[in-house]
Amino acid sequence: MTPAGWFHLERLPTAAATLFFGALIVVFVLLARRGRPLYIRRIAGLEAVDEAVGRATEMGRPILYSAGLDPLEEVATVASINILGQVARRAGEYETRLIMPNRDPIVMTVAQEVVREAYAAVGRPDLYDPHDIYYTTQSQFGYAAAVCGTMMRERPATNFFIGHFYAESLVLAETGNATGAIQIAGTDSDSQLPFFICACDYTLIGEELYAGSVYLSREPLLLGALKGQDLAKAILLALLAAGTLLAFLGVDVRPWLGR
Amino acid sequence: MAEELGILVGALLTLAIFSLLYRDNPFYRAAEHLLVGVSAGYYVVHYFYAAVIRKFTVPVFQQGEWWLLPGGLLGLLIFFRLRPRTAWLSRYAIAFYVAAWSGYLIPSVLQERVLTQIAGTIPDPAAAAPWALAMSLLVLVGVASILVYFYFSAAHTGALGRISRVGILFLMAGFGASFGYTVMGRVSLLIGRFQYLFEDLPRALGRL
Amino acid sequence: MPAPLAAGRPPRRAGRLAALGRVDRRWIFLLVGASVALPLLRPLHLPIGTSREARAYHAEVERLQPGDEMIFSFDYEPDTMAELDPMSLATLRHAFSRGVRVIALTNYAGGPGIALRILGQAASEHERQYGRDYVFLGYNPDYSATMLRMGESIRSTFPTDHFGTPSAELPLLREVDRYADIELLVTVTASALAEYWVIWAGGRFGQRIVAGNTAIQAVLIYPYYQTGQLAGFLGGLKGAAEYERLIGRDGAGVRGMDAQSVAHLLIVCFIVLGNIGYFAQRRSARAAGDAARDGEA
Amino acid sequence: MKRTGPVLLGFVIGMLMLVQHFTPDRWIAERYNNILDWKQVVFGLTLILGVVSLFLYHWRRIARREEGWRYSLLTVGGLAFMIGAAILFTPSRGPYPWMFEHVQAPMQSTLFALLAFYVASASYRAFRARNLHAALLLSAGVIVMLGRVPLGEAIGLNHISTWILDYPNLAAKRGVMIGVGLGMTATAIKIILGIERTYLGRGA
Repeated sequence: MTPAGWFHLERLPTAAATLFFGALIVVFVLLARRGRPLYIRRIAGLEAVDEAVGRATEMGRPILYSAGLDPLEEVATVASINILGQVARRAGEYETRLIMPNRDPIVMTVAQEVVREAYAAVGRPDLYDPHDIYYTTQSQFGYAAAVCGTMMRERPATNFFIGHFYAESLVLAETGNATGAIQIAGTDSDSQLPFFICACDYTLIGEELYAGSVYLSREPLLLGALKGQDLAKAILLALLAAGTLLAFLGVDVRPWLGR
Repeated sequence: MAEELGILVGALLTLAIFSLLYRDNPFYRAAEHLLVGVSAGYYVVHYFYAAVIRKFTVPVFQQGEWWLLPGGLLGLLIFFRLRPRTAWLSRYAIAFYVAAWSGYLIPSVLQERVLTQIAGTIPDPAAAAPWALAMSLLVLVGVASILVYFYFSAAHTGALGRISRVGILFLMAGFGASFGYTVMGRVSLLIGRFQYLFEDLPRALGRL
Repeated sequence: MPAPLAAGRPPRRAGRLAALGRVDRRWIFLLVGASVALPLLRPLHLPIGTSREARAYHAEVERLQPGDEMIFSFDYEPDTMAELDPMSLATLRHAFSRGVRVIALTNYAGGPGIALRILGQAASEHERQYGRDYVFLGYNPDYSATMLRMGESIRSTFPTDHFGTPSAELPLLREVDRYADIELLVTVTASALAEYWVIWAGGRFGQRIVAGNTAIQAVLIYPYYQTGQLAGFLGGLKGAAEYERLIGRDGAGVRGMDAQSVAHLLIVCFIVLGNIGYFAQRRSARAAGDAARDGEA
Repeated sequence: MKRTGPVLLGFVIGMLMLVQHFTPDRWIAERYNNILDWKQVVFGLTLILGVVSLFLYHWRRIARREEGWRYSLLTVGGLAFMIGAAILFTPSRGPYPWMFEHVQAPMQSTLFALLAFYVASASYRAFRARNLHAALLLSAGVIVMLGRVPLGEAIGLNHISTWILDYPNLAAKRGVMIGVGLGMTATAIKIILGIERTYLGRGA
């Protein structure tokens, strides 16, 4: 049997990329699991967390945290929960109240757990109040209205909007702006990012959100995958450079990249 | 008659939703809850027809395609989710679904979203026009500097820091375009509703 | 995105410009309503230019010969009808007027109601016959599996049409059964489905594709157009208006363009005014800070 | 059985779908088609489960007379009416399509039209050029907004907006697209190999 009989020869570049990238991810996940120290740079946006929590403490007002609309299975929600842990630790240290309205009951349960553990970790389990992390409603705009209502009543000094957001993003950011809160946002939703960037003081953009969560949690699975992707990006950059150079020498490498 | 009456009902419900702009009120809330129920009812009928009747009972029992049976049984496992004690059974259905999707996603996404995009960024050696070449170099610089911006394995200092600062400028221009288009989309949806109220409604009232 | 926090947050000092910022938003709502309503009631008839992407989309449909087949996917729900219905209607009018045969479907459960209305209108205008000139396959769950499966067999993917007639009994589907038999695929969508048609139908099966998109999605698909993975596209209501002009038959897209222009101008004014207030406030806050420091010295 | 079983099933199915991309082998192609068909059935049933959960949620609210339970009556009523109408009159005529056309469609589209008002008010009250990046974003946004409508075309802004969309925007979207593409692929690889299990729910 000829190779063409059992293999699509024209898909060779895709096959090579799949094998190579797959190996990259597996190797780095294994390394991370074995505890090999893998470097990730500090994510600038996270430095603002301490400052923002400190400001709420000074003003004697609470912090508001929203993890977006998506269920727990989504990457952005998982990332948000990781960052929530960090925010809650700071809030515990500074004895600042943390309020979190939820759209998904499962996300709510997990968030309660995370906040309780964070308070306990900094020696302030007494601060934890499950009523501050509550369920609102499934409805998209119903949720937005509930969060806005909380902002108007409680006047939080700092708002965190971290997770996957949809069209309600600008309603939240605008209300927060009107109450004079510092706002820190982070989302992987491309169409909502512009609104957060213009209406919030600090915004984690797309992959920065994931990287930020990995930076904080050091979860080996996420860490390994992030490193694998990083190396892939470096290789793609090299490919771009080499391809461009060859193009100027009159060699067209584009057909080698498949399709 | 039913058509004209329908447009009148639609217009009243449109106004009930718009009333939220003044303030949250019972009309809005009632309309919103009605919408959730009616649309769920509409969807479930289509889901049932599409998934159960057309993709299952018709082919299996009328056209004799018995090999569809395992899919149906696997799908039914999903309903064990409703009870916490049996929820683990539904994992088989979810694992099947998610893994199948993952399997065919890998090569296609690597090719179409990564390799083909890289190929499209490398300048065409045959292109002679200086403007076209300059612009393809601009795109090259943009794509490369954004890849550097989202590279997390090295501190963004020195040359890397400078390149990533170029990347963020491209990102912002792109987000600006998204901003403009998003505003455009929202305005169009409002235009649609006003066309309904100003064009369709008077026409229907005239016929009543 | 590094930015000093302090710069974003001036102490709140009441100035005349700052008072502008506290205006009740319901006044803003009223102005927006007026900016859309008035041009609809009294049109300005501003001239409408066409973009290169829209001309490419038009050329793809124009290229088809009588008897050629097109797949048309209504990939949206009622929430974005305002932007997308005009595109769907114009495309089907164009296709039917050229004698192109249409295989329609939808990847959203909210789609059949929309598809039936628009197909019905376009088909009756051009006296097309169901089953011979066009078919409606209805909604199938799981878009990616649908897109991939259609490359192997449309009849297996849709054992019956939307109305329950076995697909094998529809004359049009007896002649064509996979992408290889189809000249052009059109998706009109409010989600990332244009991208997925490109990935599954385009990438794997080499199907030629054009897309009608909501404005929000259109901005994301420029990379696919540049590489040729997408042969043309329409973006938002403006895209619909351009296409209506290209086929010489004005519709809701063209009628909405004046309102679109005026509303955009109003929103730009809001952004500019809001920022003038913001910078004035920031400057007065800085001046107050300087004065306080002078006092201490 | 509770953990390993699903992961093992996922590995076999995922690998088959992956390998299939590269081989014209008939046997694999037929299994691939089977799996695609099953997947649609499974997905359709998952959607039905979603509606069942929604019903149960509102039903509980009514049964326990929770705050706002009367609104939940409307939801459950609307749901029951639509299903009843489809059974009694078939989905293609009578009250079922009528409700879609005149109740669901107008409300769904109006809900999103509200955003035109919100975006305008946020433009005035919240969208600030608070730093260089936001300033660049807003300027590009304003040019595109005006350049894509007849008013801006009349003053030649369409040329600048087309340039922004064709080059800087293209580069930005592509840069993000490549990164996200790698991320999606990495997740998919981890799922097939069973190292990523969060999607199976807690305790998996």
